[in-house]
Amino acid sequence: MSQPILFELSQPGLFNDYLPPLDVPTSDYPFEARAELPLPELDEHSVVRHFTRLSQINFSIDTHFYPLGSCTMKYNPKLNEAVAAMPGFAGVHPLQDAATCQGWLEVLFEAQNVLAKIAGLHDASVQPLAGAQGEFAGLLMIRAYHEARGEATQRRRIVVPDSAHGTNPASAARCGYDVTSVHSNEAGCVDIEAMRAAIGPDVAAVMITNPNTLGVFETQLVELCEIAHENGALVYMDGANMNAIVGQVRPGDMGIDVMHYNVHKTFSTPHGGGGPGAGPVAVRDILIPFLPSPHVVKDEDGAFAWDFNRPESVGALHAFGGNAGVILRALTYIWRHGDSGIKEISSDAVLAANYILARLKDTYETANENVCKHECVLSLANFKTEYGVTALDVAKRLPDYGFHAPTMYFPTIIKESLMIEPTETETKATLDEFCDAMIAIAEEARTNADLLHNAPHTLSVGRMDEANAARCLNLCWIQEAL
Amino acid sequence: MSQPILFELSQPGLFNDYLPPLDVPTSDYPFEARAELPLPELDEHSVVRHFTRLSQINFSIDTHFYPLGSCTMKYNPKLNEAVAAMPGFAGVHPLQDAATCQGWLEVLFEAQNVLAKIAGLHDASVQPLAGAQGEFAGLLMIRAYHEARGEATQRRRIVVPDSAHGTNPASAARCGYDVTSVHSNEAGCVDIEAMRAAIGPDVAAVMITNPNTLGVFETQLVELCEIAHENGALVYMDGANMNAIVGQVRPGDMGIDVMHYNVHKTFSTPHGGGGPGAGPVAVRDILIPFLPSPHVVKDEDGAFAWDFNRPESVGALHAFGGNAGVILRALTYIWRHGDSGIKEISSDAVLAANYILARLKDTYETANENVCKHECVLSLANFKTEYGVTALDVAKRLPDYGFHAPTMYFPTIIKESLMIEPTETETKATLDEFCDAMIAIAEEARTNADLLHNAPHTLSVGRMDEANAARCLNLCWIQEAL
Amino acid sequence: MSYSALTAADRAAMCERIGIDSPADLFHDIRQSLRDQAELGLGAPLSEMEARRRMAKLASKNLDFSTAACFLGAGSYDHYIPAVVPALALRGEFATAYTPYQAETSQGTLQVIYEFQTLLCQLSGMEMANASLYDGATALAEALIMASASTKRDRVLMPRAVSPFYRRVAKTYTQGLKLDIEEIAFDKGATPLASIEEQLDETVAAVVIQQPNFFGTLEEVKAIGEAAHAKGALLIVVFNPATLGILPAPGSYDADIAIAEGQPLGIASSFGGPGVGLFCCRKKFARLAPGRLVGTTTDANGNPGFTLTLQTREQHIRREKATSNICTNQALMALMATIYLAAMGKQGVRGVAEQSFQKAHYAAEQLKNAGVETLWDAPFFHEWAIKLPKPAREINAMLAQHNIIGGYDLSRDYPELGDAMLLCCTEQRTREDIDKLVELLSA
Amino acid sequence: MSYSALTAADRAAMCERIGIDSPADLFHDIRQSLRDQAELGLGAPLSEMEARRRMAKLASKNLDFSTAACFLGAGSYDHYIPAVVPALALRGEFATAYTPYQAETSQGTLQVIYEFQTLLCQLSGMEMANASLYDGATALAEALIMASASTKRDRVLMPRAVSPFYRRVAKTYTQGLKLDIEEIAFDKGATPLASIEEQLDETVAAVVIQQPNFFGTLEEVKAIGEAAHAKGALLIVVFNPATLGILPAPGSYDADIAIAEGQPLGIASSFGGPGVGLFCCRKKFARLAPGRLVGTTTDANGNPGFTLTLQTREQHIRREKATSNICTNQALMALMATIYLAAMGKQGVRGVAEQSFQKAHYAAEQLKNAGVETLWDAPFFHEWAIKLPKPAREINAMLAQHNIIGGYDLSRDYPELGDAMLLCCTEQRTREDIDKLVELLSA
Ligand SMILES: Cc1ncc(COP(=O)(O)O)c(C=O)c1O
Ligand SMILES: Cc1ncc(COP(=O)(O)O)c(C=O)c1O
Repeated sequence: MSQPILFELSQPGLFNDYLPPLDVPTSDYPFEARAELPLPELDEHSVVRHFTRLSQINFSIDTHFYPLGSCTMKYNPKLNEAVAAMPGFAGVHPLQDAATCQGWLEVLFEAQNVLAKIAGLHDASVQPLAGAQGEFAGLLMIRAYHEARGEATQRRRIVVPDSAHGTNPASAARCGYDVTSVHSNEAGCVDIEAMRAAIGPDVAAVMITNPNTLGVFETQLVELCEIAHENGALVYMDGANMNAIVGQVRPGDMGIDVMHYNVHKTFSTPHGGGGPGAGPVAVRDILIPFLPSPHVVKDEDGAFAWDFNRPESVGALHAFGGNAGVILRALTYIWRHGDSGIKEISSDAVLAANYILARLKDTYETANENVCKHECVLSLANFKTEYGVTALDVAKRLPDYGFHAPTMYFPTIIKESLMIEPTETETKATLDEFCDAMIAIAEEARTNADLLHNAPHTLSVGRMDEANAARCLNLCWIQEAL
Repeated sequence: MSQPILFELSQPGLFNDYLPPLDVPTSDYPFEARAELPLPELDEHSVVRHFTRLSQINFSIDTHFYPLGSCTMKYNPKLNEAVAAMPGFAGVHPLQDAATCQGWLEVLFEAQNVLAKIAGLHDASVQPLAGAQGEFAGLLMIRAYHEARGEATQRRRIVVPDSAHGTNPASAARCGYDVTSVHSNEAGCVDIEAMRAAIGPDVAAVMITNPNTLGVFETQLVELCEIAHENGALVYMDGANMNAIVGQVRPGDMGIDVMHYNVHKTFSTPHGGGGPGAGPVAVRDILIPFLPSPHVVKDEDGAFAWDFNRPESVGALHAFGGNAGVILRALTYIWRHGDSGIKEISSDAVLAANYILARLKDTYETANENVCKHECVLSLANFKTEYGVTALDVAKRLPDYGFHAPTMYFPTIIKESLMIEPTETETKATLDEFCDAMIAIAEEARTNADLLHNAPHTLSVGRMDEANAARCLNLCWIQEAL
Repeated sequence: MSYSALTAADRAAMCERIGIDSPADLFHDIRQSLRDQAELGLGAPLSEMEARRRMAKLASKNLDFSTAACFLGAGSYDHYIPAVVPALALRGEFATAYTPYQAETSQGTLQVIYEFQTLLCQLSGMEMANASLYDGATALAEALIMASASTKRDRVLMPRAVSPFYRRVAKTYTQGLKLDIEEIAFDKGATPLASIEEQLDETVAAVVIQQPNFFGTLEEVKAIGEAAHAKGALLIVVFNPATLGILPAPGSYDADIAIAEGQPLGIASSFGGPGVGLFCCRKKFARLAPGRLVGTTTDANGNPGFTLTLQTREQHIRREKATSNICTNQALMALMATIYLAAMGKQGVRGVAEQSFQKAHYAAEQLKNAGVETLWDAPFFHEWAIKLPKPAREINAMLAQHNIIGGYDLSRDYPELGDAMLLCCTEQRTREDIDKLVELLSA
Repeated sequence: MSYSALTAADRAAMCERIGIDSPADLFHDIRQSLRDQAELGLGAPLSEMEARRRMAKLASKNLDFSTAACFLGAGSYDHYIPAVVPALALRGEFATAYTPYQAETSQGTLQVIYEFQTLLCQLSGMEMANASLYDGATALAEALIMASASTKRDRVLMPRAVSPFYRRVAKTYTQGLKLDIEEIAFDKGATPLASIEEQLDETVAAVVIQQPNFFGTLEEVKAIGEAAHAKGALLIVVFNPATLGILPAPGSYDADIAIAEGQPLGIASSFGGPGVGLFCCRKKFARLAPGRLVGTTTDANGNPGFTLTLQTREQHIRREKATSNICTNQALMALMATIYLAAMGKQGVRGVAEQSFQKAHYAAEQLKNAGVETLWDAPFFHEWAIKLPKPAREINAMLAQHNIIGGYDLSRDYPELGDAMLLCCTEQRTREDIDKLVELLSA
């Protein structure tokens, strides 16, 4: 059952009286008031029913196992929402005098600290609004660092493995850098010799994802950092996959100079159907002067304040101090765990991924030779050849079994890939049911490929024609259009 | 898709650490601690997913048109929930000293007042917990009234029309009264002559529902009250159907001595899948001394207090002061409406019911000759004879069209009845879609009766075998049972 | 204003279809004189902003648990409510559904109630539970009536150590019925077995015992139950679900009926309601039980599911012969209790009981050391009575100044006890809270 | 503790199946020396009760809108949020879904975004909108970059009357790019057309104008737009959605790109974030636009539905050639804005604009009468600047004592203005609030 579009539910004349009558005398407008305001008109009940119904045709962590690789779709604790909804947090203006928002400043200050600690680095900024902006901020800091050393014009290149997420090269481009993409080795890992060849005096930084997007720990990361540092380049770590190693190893200890977290992954803030997230960056001491502005500081009396006086800072990334409400949730989550809990997260997340790998590797080809970290990658290349069944077909069939699809066709270096990240917050029973479904689907591929080609069969819609959307571009409902 | 039972999701050893470590020294128990505690063990994520999924297999006002007659399934405003969740209301103990809960006492006092006003009566108690308990409280007051006049032993009977809701005779029985059921006339209304015959010096009270359960306004209510009063009996009004007349006429003005409201109907407090409700009773001055205890009073200084010193009171109906949180929501709702809004409720609710009646009366037989009030009653008796299709079949088929069933087989005086109450909070478009579905189903009855006999076809389960549940009684899950 | 979804144009079109000029025509069956009288005097409508503001202002006039440490129990308790409980229970699909009369469209609600019934059996050790009653007090009243109906006897023994609030309601409920409630005095805070035995004979339908009793004292439930059973009387136990993580379950000492207020299970105090009445009993009483029951069954295709069952007990079918007049119950609160028990689980429920017990005992000990005497030396769980040097009201006013909600003034219902107060500790009270209370009470 | 769903027994069984002794074996690829170093120093885990308490204590250290009247705007606003907005937006099915890459399992999210895009077009009068950007400031930065890409020019004219917070971010975003931002001075609180014309030529990619500008002043947007277009430059408008109920829509004066912070649309201030960046433009820029777009399509059976579209613009496909690096956006906030606009509807959106305007003008008038001068006599909407006798910081400290959150200290970004403050009124400020402010400021 599909739900009509909001605008078709509009009835001229309906409104909800949220506002009281005006209690002040009126003045004339010093402008010509707009005549047309073509917004919909609905009673509150229709609004409630509309959005409640729409919500029900979504898959979500709250309703379904959602093993999207590289997305860390773990349980989002309800406590975090209760905390964020406290009037003492929700109803505070970002520009209030520091004396009237000490609680908030302390939250951000504490978050800066714990995020630096988890990274094994020296300070952190919680201003970046998502992973991509964290990358951007990190690269700007690297740029500023080189500039301070008079090497900015010399260092024009960023080296990125070909398995990297698209935001890495895109963020580098946003800083005006040229991107050098380096091939991975057969195992999908950094090819240390290719890297050595690519890194020279014109390189500003290497961007590395660890564990990488195949879910494999880059064992030669320490060497890579050494090579980079010998060449005067810094190393940026994309921390999207921190759920695999958080508490087990600190990136700073491996030689990483700057990294971002995706708190909407590792630290369980809800992904919201696409956002908001937060992409705090942690840095080594040499980069502290360049951290985004403002930064939260604590004075000798224990009072917290915004520090805008940061002459070497790369500047501001947000009108105010970032997605504070997201950081608040993440801090709540980190405090809930403490050292021991944080370690348990990665241990169980990795265990779950390896369990899936163990259960599926006889049925599907896999990109992971030995153990994986938080996710494993399957390849449907042989299914495509033999049965004409693609990764897409399997991804579209899984929802019929009550599971969200894995990430598909990423990393691009694996053909017909499905990247499965179970996280630590699924029961073994769920993992088993998922594996059973995957095995059943493999059987369907052999015996009834069309069942897969035509999947899904049980959702509010059948398989969507994405190409058609781009061909007949319709981004905005117009009365006549329907 | 059905959801496994909670207990099957249990995994020994799982728990959620809500509690901090104990921060005080321990003492020995002065009893032998229980050894077995066979409660389930789940991680929080499994709890969330379980109940979220269960919620989705429910029909509700938030998701579906829910035209259950006599239930007034109107929109439940979200504001009311926000108010009830305020810590200053939710986190208050009922036994706090009055000085520390003046806000709550004022809420209850105001509710007593506005409910008396809407009834056109002189005071009200907000203690009764639902309609049935309101009836019970009202009849106890009537009993106390007669006792005070020395007529308690003489007046042993309560007269109730046969169209009354089951709680009316049941509540009378709970007061130790004998129940005299009086037949309605052909129009389904009170037969004034039969009533006159039934009312004598041994009658304590007449219970009357107005509009009655056919959705018809009892035009002879004033006369009925006069007859009762002439005979020394009082008149109780079941106010479950107040949505039809609220603001249009005050029961007190018609001669009613005491009535209850179902605030979970008329005043939009959520029905919660069966409760909680509240059944405040409003009374004429002669009954004030007998109101339940405690009652909320206001002293000369404007301070509010519980009054327990009510020697003639019928006593307490609840450990504390009733479902205060429900009354709070109702008061919020009433304040939102004011006089003009309250009138609009009944006007639109009655209009909607008559519109449905007008649209369906050519297709279905109806119990309503002329206009109805907030609900209309159809009879499937002729369908049963002609096509073997019953009210049950139609009720079970409607969900396939996305609508909840009407109330069926009530009032019992109409054969194969379907009682449809749309309320004022549905759009005309929804009313039309519902009528279209009803007309389509009538056509199905003619052409494909089995489609109806086997309905529903699109829900999480097919038609349930209720008789089997009573035959093989299973009220509690036991490990071995599955 | 109203929440009406009709526009002026809709109204006109609908009137036309009905064949009337205006909606007022639909009220012509009500005499004009009556309609003219119907001025309600409620004032002008409030916008949502105004209504919320007015309510927020009233809320601010209450001292609440978010800023005050509550040592008040006596039937309503400040236990911790995990964030997950309201987050799930208030979902619209649960909150805005009606009673699940139509099983097919209500499987969510029905399964929850079945799980609730089961959880209560697990917690109480009883064989069956119903879908809820109004509150603990009315649950006790229903238990008395059911006991009388099943034994066909009409005397009930009711210790004064049972909550006075419950006894008040039991009195209200039985005033029109042939059912005599006889009070049993207490001694040193507990109900003497001998006093019960004295009154017990073959005309007694049931003996009521509250465990722990209103004073927090632990009663000799086993012996009292045996005495009752020896005379063919039923044992009705009033329990507190928050104690059953460690306290023996009523089923373990052979209760016939066990009832309680379920508010401690994840439900806000909310000035006393809505809470939820828990009603458990032996399975043989199923056909006499009040309220709704959910059972398992199968659908037309043989698939399992849930439905209301034994409805022939109920008022909508049996009318004046019904086992009770209850219709609407406290289903949403039963859902909250269900989610609470599922989330807390075995360990959490045990932890709440343990911590409540230990904190109360620490507090009692500290008070004693500071010179504040307990009223009796009886064994207790997490509530206990202390002697006061002046009226409880005055003490509580002083405590409120320090953001402490003090105990229940026992002199209200037990004047013979003099100035005394019933204190309570739940897991929510920190050592700091307790130390502060001790300091203030001993000052 | 963690939210892990695995038991010890599960772990053992899983290890066995994998063929390892313990989960630690899965980390052997990490050098032991590194693992030994990984002491985080975060301390012990906090139970839910402790974590909530600690956070509640921190929250209590902030002065918030529930007890204080807020006259602070400058980019974040205290507008009324109908109860329906959080009640619906926080539903788990919305909040815990990922980006709707899989269209079939994400129709709820996708339809919401399509409705969001449409509502923004209706409100702004623009031809298309994207699925959201991070915030207003980054939306402006993206607009500059897109304008430069589409015009192939690299100068942008940026009035100083545009929010200094936005200008800061624009500077950050363009530091590595070939894009010069040239500031235009203001005069009497507004941007002189002449100053813009002076700098305008065929090398200018875009002229930015904020309407109302940072000082609340209404700019000559139409003339400025015409001037820009005459030179082939784009007009980028920074708008405030809460004003558009009555203020002419950017589309009506021919904006090419119109961006805004969407926080006023039903989103809590939350110390500045998360809010939502609104990005609207001409349809011809669709292939250059940053961020996600949702379009309509059909499924295999020809039924209508929604999907992400034009993904080839995005980083996950185009990598370093993408139109932007943005991936995660602010979808949940876009949902809140969607629900807000649906619930407020035409009349509500107009009412908010009207009341904000009128209350600000009443306040300005009352202040003037009380001797508090406005900085300029320029026409304004609901924010305006006043002169102060002493530093804003001191005034605000005094106001905070009276539970008033005072205005923005203009001397921070505009020292040349001396002691001055930017005030704001929304529909939330009552006449009583305003009168109290006037009294305190004129005392
Ligand atoms: C490996 C990797 N890097 C970077 C990102 C970008 O993070 P965000 O979406 O928070 O901007 C993602 C997110 O999908 C990712 O998976
Ligand atoms: C006409 C009528 N009277 C009384 C009642 C009983 O009210 P309650 O369920 O609130 O006890 C109802 C409820 O269904 C009813 O419809």
